[in-house]
Formats: sequence, C-alpha cells, structure tokens
Amino acid sequence: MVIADFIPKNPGATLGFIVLTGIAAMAVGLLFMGIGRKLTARLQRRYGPPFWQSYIDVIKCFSRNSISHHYIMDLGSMMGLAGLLAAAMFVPVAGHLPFASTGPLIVILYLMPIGYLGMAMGVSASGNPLSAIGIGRALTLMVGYEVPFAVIMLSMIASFNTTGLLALHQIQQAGGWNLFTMPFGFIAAIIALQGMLAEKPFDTMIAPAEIASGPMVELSGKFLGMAFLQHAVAIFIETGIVVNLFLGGGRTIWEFLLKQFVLYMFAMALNGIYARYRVEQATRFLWFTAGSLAVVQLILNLLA
Amino acid sequence: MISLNIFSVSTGIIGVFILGVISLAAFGRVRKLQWVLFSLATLYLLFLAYNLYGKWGGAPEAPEGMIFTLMNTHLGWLFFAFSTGVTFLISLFSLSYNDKKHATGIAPLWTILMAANTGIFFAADWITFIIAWELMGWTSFFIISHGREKSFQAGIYYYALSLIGASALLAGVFILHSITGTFAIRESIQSASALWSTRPGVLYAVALFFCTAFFTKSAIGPFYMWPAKAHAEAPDDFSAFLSGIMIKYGIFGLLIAVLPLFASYAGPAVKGTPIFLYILGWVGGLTAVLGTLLAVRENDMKRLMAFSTVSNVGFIVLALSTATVFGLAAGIFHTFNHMVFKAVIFLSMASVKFRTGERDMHRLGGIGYRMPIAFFAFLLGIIAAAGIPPMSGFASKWMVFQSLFDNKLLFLAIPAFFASTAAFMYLYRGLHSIYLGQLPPRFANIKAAPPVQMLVMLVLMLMVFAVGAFPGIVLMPVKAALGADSLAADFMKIEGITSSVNLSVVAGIFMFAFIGTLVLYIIGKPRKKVEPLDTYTSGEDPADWDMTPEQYHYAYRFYEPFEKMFNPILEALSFEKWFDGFRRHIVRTSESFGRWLHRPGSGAFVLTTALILILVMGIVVW
Amino acid sequence: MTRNALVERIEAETGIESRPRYSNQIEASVPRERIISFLSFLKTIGFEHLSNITAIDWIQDSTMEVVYNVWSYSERIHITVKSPVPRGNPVSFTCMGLWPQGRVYEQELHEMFGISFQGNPTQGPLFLHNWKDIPPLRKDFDTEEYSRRAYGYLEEEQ
Amino acid sequence: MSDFIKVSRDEIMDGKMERVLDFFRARSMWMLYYCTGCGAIELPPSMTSAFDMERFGLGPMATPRQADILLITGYISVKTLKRVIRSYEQMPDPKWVVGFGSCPVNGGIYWNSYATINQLEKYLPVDISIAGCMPRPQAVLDMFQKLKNMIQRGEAVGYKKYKLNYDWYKKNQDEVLNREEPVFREDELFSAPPEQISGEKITAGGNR
Repeated sequence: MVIADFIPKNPGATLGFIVLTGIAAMAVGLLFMGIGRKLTARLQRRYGPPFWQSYIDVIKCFSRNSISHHYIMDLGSMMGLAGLLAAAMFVPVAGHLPFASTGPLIVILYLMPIGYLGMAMGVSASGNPLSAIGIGRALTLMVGYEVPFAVIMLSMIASFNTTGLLALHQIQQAGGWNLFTMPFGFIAAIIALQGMLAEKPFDTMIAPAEIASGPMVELSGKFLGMAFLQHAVAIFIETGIVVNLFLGGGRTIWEFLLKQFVLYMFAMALNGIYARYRVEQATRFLWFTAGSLAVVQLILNLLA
Repeated sequence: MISLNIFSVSTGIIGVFILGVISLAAFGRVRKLQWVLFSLATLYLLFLAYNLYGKWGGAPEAPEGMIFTLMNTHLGWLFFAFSTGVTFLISLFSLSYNDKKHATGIAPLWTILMAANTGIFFAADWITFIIAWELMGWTSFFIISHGREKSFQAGIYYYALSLIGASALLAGVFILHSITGTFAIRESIQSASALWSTRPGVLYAVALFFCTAFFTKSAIGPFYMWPAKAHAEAPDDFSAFLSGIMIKYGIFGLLIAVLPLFASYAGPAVKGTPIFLYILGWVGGLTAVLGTLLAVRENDMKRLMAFSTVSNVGFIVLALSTATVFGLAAGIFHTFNHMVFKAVIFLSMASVKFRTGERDMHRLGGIGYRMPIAFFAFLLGIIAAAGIPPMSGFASKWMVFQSLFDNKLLFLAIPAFFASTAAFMYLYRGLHSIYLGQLPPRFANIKAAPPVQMLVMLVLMLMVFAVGAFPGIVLMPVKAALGADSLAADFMKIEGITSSVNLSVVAGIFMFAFIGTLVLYIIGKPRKKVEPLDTYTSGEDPADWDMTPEQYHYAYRFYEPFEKMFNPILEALSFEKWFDGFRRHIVRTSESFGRWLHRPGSGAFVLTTALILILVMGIVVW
Repeated sequence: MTRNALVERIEAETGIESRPRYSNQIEASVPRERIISFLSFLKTIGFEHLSNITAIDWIQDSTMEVVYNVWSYSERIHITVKSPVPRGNPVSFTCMGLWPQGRVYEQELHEMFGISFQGNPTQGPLFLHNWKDIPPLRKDFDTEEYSRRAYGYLEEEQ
Repeated sequence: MSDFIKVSRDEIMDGKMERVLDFFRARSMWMLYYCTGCGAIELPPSMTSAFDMERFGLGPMATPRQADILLITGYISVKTLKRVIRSYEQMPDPKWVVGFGSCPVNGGIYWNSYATINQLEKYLPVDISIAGCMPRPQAVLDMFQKLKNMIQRGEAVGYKKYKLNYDWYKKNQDEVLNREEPVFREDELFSAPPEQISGEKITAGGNR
C-alpha cells in the first residue's frame, strides 16, 4: 500500500510528462536568455544576436571537447543541473504538474541549493582560486536573497495558510492577483528575483572583468553547456515561482509563459541599466531594502 | 527486588559500569583490549535495547531497599537505542582509529560513560538521574582532557560549565521535591504542573534551574561557546560522540522536565503558545543564528562543526518550543538525524586527521582526491546538515519549519531561515577547504582511510540517505514513542497543515533528473583530464612565480566580506570573557584549597575533625 | 633662481662647469668618480626628482654616457647630468641612496647596455626573456641581423 | 630536426557527421583576446553599436577554457609568445587562431626588432590573418565572415595541423623561448678597442 502510492497510476504518462517538463524548462529558459540578449543589445543601440542564439551556443558547447581536473568536477556539474531540473518538476505551470504534488515552495527553495552546491563542488574541484572566490560570493549573495524571499513566503502563509504553489495559483484564479493585494511583497520579490537571477546589480559572482567569470572560469565544452542549461532552468523556476506567487499563475500555459517572459524582460532591462554592487553592499541592500519591504508586507498580512 | 535477569536495565548499567572499572584498573597496558571491551559493551547495550523493546513502563524495577528506580519509557528507550547504535558504529571506528600513533586511553572511561548514558535515559527518579548525570559529567571531563595541556584547559572550561549545570539541576530537583514531595520524575513534574495557579514563583525558580542545567549541557543560548573548545580539543573519535549524542542529554531533559512545565502554564500566550515556550523558541532561534555566524568565521574544522552543532541544537529547541505533537516529532526527528549526520561528518574529519594530522582548514586541501570515501561521507553529511533533499536533514528541517508555520509563529521562522541558508556557507567552506581545491605536495601520497573506518562511514552514509528517502524509518518509531496518532506521517509522506511532502518522490525525482543529466553528459564530446595546476592564470605559468599548491589554495578568510559585516555585532555580544573569568576563578579556588590540604599537618587535621564529627553524629543517632 | 645663476652656483660650489641648453634646461658632464657626490649636491639645492636614467653608446670614442635627468620643482629647471664610463669596463655607482627608484633604471641599463652599478643588488634580467647575447642597445649589436637569425621567416608555404 | 608534415586539408578534415556540428560552431564563435598589441584597440568599435559583432554570435570570453578563437592582436614579443602558447594549449578543441594586423604576418614595423617575433605561423597554426596596420572594423568583420565560412565547410583545421606537427612547432618555440647559446659568435661582434682603466679604487656606493 505504501509502495503503491509511490508508484503513480499510469507510470508511462507520468514519466513522459516529467521528461517533457525538463526539456520544456530548458527550452523556455534558453529562449528567454536569447530574447534577453536581444533586449540588452537594443538598449545599447545594437542589433543584437538572433533570439535562437542561446540554443546555438549550448549545442556548440556540447559539440566541443572539454577539460576536467577530476571526476568530482564532472559529478558536480551533473549534480548541478540535476538539482535544478528536479526543482523544476515541482513548479506548477498554469496549474499543470507532471505528477501529483502541491508545488511545495520549501521543497523548491531547498532543491535549488543542491544544484548550486553541486556546481560549487564541481568548480572548486577544478582548483582555481577565482572559482572559489566566485562561489563564496554566490553563497553570500544567496543568504542575501533567500531571507527576503522566505519572509514573502511567510506572508503568504499568514494570508492563505499554505505554502503550496498550486493552492496559491487556485486562490488567485478565484480571487485577484496577489500583486494588487500585497504590493510591498511584490517589490521585495522583484528585488530578490534580480538577486536570484544574478543579474546586475547583483552579478558580483560572475564579474567577468574582475574574477574571470567566477565559478565558470574552468568550465569548458559540455560543462559550460551544463552551466548554461542550469541558468536556463533557474530562470524558468524563479520567474515561475514569482508568477505563481504574485501574478495569478495564468489560466493557460501561454499566459503563464507570457508572464514569466515579462518578468524576465524587466529583470534584463534593469540588468542593462545598472552597475555592479560589491557583494557585501548587495547583501546589505537585499536585507535592509527588500527584507524590510517584505517584513512590512508580513505585518500587514498578519494584521489583516 | 533487583532482578538478576541479564536483560534488565539495572544489570545493564551496573554490569557496564563494572566492566569499565575493570578495564580501567586491569588493562591499562593493553589498550586494544580496552577498546574491544568498549565495543562489546556497546554491543551488549544494543542487545539490551533490542530486548527491552515493547516492555514499557510497568513497575519501576528497584534493587531491594534502594531508592534508585529505573523505568523503561518508550521515549527513553528510543533515545537509548539511537545513541547506543551510533556509539557502536563510532566504537568500531575507534577500534581502527586508535592505532600505535593515535592511541588514547579513554576507552574505559567511555565505557563508564555508556553506563551513565543508559542511566540517564532509563532513570525513573531524580536521584538516579542526577547520579547518572554526574557520572556522565566527570567521565566526559576526563575524556576531553586526555592528558594534553591544551585539552586540559578546554576540559576545565567544560567542567566549570557542567558544575553550573549540575548544581542548578540539584537545586531544581530539591525545590521540586520540597513542593511535590516525590522524587519520581513523571509524578513530580505532573503534580508541579498543577501548581502554576497557586505557587508560580517556586515554579519559576524550578524552571529557571532546569533550563540552566539543560542549556549548559546542550550549549543553548548564552552557553553557546563550550562546544567550540571541548569538541575541538577532545579526541577526534570522541568528538563525534560528544557532538552527536552527549549534547542531546539536555534535549532529553528539556523534553521530560521543562516542556511539560511550560506547556501547562496558563498565563499569557502568543498565538496559543504559552509565553515561556515562545521565549524558549526565540532562545533556540537566536542560538541557531549565533552558531551559524560563528561557524562562518571559523578556520579550524572541528570548531566549525562544533558551532554547526550549536546551530542545529538551536533548531531542535525551536521545534520543541511549539510543544505540539508535530513540533515534538520534528524536534526528536531532527535530534536523531543530527546524531547520524554529525557523526558521519566528524568521523570523516577524524579519518582526515588520522592521515594528515592537520586541523586548520587552510593547511589542508584536495584530500578528497586521495580519500574518496571520506569525501563522499562528508558530502552526504553536509547535504544533510544543510537540510537539502534527498538527505535526512531535509525531512526534519522541513518538519521544523512546518511546526512553526502550523502554530503561526512566523517571526520565529525568519531566524530559522537565515540560519539554514547561511549554513550552506560554512558547510561548503569545509567541503572546499578540506577536500577540494589544490592538494598540497606533502599530502600527495597519503593513503585512503583504513577499511574499517570506510565501512563505518559507508554504513552511516547509507543511513543518512535512507532516512532522507524514507523518513518513516525514524519517524514511525518517534510517532509511536510520542503516542501521536494525530501525526499525519507514514513511511514516505509527511503532512503538515500548511503543506505536505512526499520525500520518496523528491528523492526519486532527483535521481531521475540525475540520470537525465548523465545522458547529457554522455552525449557530449569526450573530456580530457589535466593537471591540477593547469588552470587559467592569464597565461602565466605558476612555476615561473614559484607558486606552490598551498599558496594557490584559496581557503583562508574565505568569507571576508561576510565576516566584516558581522564582526562588530559578534564582538559586542560575547559571553566568552565572562565565562573565562568564571573558569579562572574555579581553578584558583580549587588550587588554593589543594595547597592548603597539601600543607603538612592539615591533612591530619581534616581527618581528625571528620572522625570527631562522625563520632558525634553516631552518638546523637544512638 | 634663474638658470644662469644656477649654472654659476654649481660651478662655484663644485667646480664642475655646466652649460645652459634650452630655456629651462642645464647640461653638465661629470666624471664617474664624482657623480654621486654631484647628484647629492644637486639634491641639496632643490633638484629632488630623478626623472630617469638612460645611457648613450658613443662607439667611435669607445665610451658610454650614463645620463641622469633630474628635475627641480622649486626652480622648475631640468638638469641633464652626463657621466662617461669607459666602454671596456662599463662600471658606475648606484644612486639608490639618493633616489630609491634609481634601482629599476640601473637594472634596465645593466640589461640593455651592460653598464653595472656598484652597490645595486638587483642586476638580473628585467625585460628580456632568456637573453644570451650582448646587451641589445649597444651600437655594435646588429638588431636586424639578430632578428633575421633568431626569428627568421619560413621559406616555403605550408 | 623534424620536417613539417605537409598534409592536404581534405585528409584531416572531419567527416560528414561533424559538418552538422560545424554549422553551430560557425554561428557561435567565442573569442579570447589578450591585448598583446595595438590591435586590440580595433575590437571595441567592432563590438559596440557601430559594427555590432554579437549579431554574428561572436562574443568575448573571459578564459581560454571557454573560448573557440584566439585573437593575436598585434605584435608579439617573446615574453608574450610564451603566454600566448600556454593559453592556446589550454583551449579545448576545436580552436582557431587569428593573426590580427601585419605584425603576426611578417613582423610589421617591428620586422627588425630584437624583441618581437616576425611570423606567428612558425609557432602557432594560424587559420586566418588580416593584413593592415591597423585593419579597420570592416576588415575585422569581413575576416570573421570568412572564418565562419571556413569553419562551416570544415576547412579550418589549424588545431589538427598543430597536433600533427607538434614537435615541429615545439622546436620553433624552443628556439625562441629556451635558447641555449647566443645568436652571434664572439668573432662576429664589432667591438671597440679595449681601453685600460687606471686602477682607481672603487668603493661600493661611491662617496655619499
């Protein structure tokens, strides 16, 4: 009986859906990346690459030989992508999920770190100090944006008494968007999202001119491709979370993707116009500005 | 009526105690034999636990005419079984760890400590509890200061705090007895809980004393700093026991004594949680944050993990402070998980120290290339400690958060989130600085860990992963021990009010995704292995600059920006100076007393006065 | 103090005749034995900045000139002190005691001209990579021939 | 002394299967350029809004591990050559070298300098070169178009030539980088008549 509910009703379809979700997450993220590059180019008065450039880049990366310093590096890269893909399985897309789950937010927030931990393990096995510095900055920044995001989740609990993204999606489909009912939380979420996506002004972990693209300094060929895919899936997950939390989740898949797209374009526009924070400045900003906004939202929700 | 049955608890305690004394007295020369005896003792206790299962409560078995009473409660049995099991694995590890070079003579004392361990978990009255507690205290003191000067300083520090705790416990117990008239643990607590309305002041005192006692033992709140000293200076294999099991005695004490008192408090409440419990929760949360911040600053790997232990204990207290069934289950679940994953972390570090003899992380590096099993043990350990699926820590941390959400203690969850996210920082630092990065040439040809150590680590890794995928393995017994049928948790699935998670599905999805990435990895073009120093250096050849791997290993002051942010705060609120002063005071008084005793004649004086006193008392009694 | 006054003062106090050259420049020629004392004297009268040290190879009369360019902020006057050293034994004295930055200039001169400065501890290679020939800035070094031999062109087309 | 193994391009070109991947390689060329010479000054204009290089999928990369193209922008001194070779050998295959400006082709205005090499082809397999001092951004983009076509047709096989003739290249590199004996013999040197120094006492540091 216990094993029975572990095995889904029709395994074939569930398996297909899981694979489909994984591929879709990567594809959507790469598409967004391409269009984002186009947008950045237009902001800089350039023509910009075609929007399918990211696909070409990833395929090219996988078509090149690669170097590795130790098998731990390979293992870490694989762990990195796997963690993000696993997290993507729990994000409800317009209420659809590859298998029966509630879209538990805490599980997603704790499945993504295994991706980052894996990537960190891989790049620090490469033995380059620059990559270790980049990972150190990334983890510091992570403490910065996880705290406001957690507070936003708490305010959701305060209002709706659930952390399931699916339930939040249904609630917003019935009532209005949370964007209008909890604006401070939304602003905090936008700031935290900028930090999650590691776009400017929070891209101190990459810093190509400073620490030679930080964690990716030793990544070549397919490892770089996996890093690209990881970033793509991260875009999908993080924008998806915010859409499910604040933008009503969307009735159809296309509406959902559109909302994700708008969020990511906004992030890229900010990325195009801002300079880079130092890591402790970024962390302070995330705590004090975004965090205080989120706490205000939490207090409001508790009083309401 | 003392039962001569070999499966009875009292036989266990006394037998193990006598065994320890014998091995201490007789086999001082043959240390291997002492360790074998210790392993046999733990094995016997494990056997005892197996036999005691199901024989709950009943008449407290008491030797004839003695006030020592023992009772086999379900909860105590659970703690006893888990601690003994983990200790058995550690003892196997110690068998191979204590070779010619690393031998320490702590085995018999540790055996006696196991007797004390049994006593603490099976005591039915406060006298037995206190005696076992004291036995635990001084044996562990002697083990921590195992004949090394530095360790001796740490041991004195630890013992000073234990003195505070023990005396506070004694005082609390006597007050409790004076108001309830019984020494039996359950009855006294129950009857005391009824007195909140009539005699609150006395209960405040009792609760304060108990909290002091158990906080000192578990390094909660202002007593956060002794693990960093004691765990770091203790023998490496004992550190695993110290950090995994001994620090949980305070948790057990909170469970049996303090929580019932606080939960029955009828005064003001925060969202239905009695005010004292709420304060306890904040103490736990702040302890978690404090331990995390201090761990991020550490450069000594054992001190770092000791502070991580402090942070985890804070989590446990946070969960217990809700005093709901879910919260208690979460706390106990996290206690057992922490036993296992902290044991595996410390044992992995012990085998690294066994091979390298280094404790400073910036002097290590790249050890994982030479000792893969130790590396993977540490990796799984920190994944669990960070509370990341699919390892065991996630299930219990998820339950901790859920217990807070369910009671709407939302502000309490903020420090918890901060601590559990910042935990990634120091855990990753340990992974990078010890096991990854550049391998120093002087460690270029160290061997992998000995097979027995590897075996123990593998078993513990398996436990960590199995509990992560199937939390029911631990959660079911906990549920049974609490008699909590309302706890909606089965073998794979845990359901809180605000959310529910099926951890087997999470683990399965992760495995499936890993297979998918493996496919991607295989279809990619082949990879070429290069030398560790062949990295991007802007075209410079490190050899031209006489760059050695040690210099090239980025490990020292790893999180300098973060430290700069928090240093002022941490300097501001440091209890350490005060406690250092306390330790010095104790040392001075005891030394002066000792000097007075050693003065010729004074000993005789003491002896005669004692004799006269006994005479007088005898006459009076007669 | 004007340029001519400086010239006179220098001659009066050291007995070394110096010629005014351009509007704000003085040129003096000092024998190798007195160069350090002369430079220290210049520093005392306000020439506190050593702009650079270079050298000239007069191959016909087989001497090399070490040229110190010193600048005075107070007088806004630039003095060029030339001290000839024989080509056969190009040895002079270091001015590190007066200007610490002289160390690098002297090291460069040692590498490029083969002039060694007594008292300067760092006389190793500075710019050239694995140099085995005579110092390249000497007049008798045929750089075109060197380039042809060392980095010659490929004969045939790959 | 190992001779250069002459192979026709068709012998070492990839098979048909690789041609599919070459399509993607040609459309996403990431370049690594150290500012070895003045040529690097022509790259910012070709990247920024006037001639937008990124629209062909070209982009600068931070490290050799990530880059496909090694740009040699301008003259190469001997010291630079060492770094360039190390960077080239750190790049994973397939990789291409671009000689940028006249100096990598034949030394340029430094043709008779004792410090800069003359012909890059002796030390690294150059796939394509641009003449000019400096080449304008139009020329740069034109070069990248030609390189793109070469890669797409699988004709840019410099890295295979390097593998094939590694010891030949290595010999040339060693001639420059680790020379054992001087280039000029003693009797070739025109030296001034040695002049006897009067034996004055030289005290270290002179008279301060």
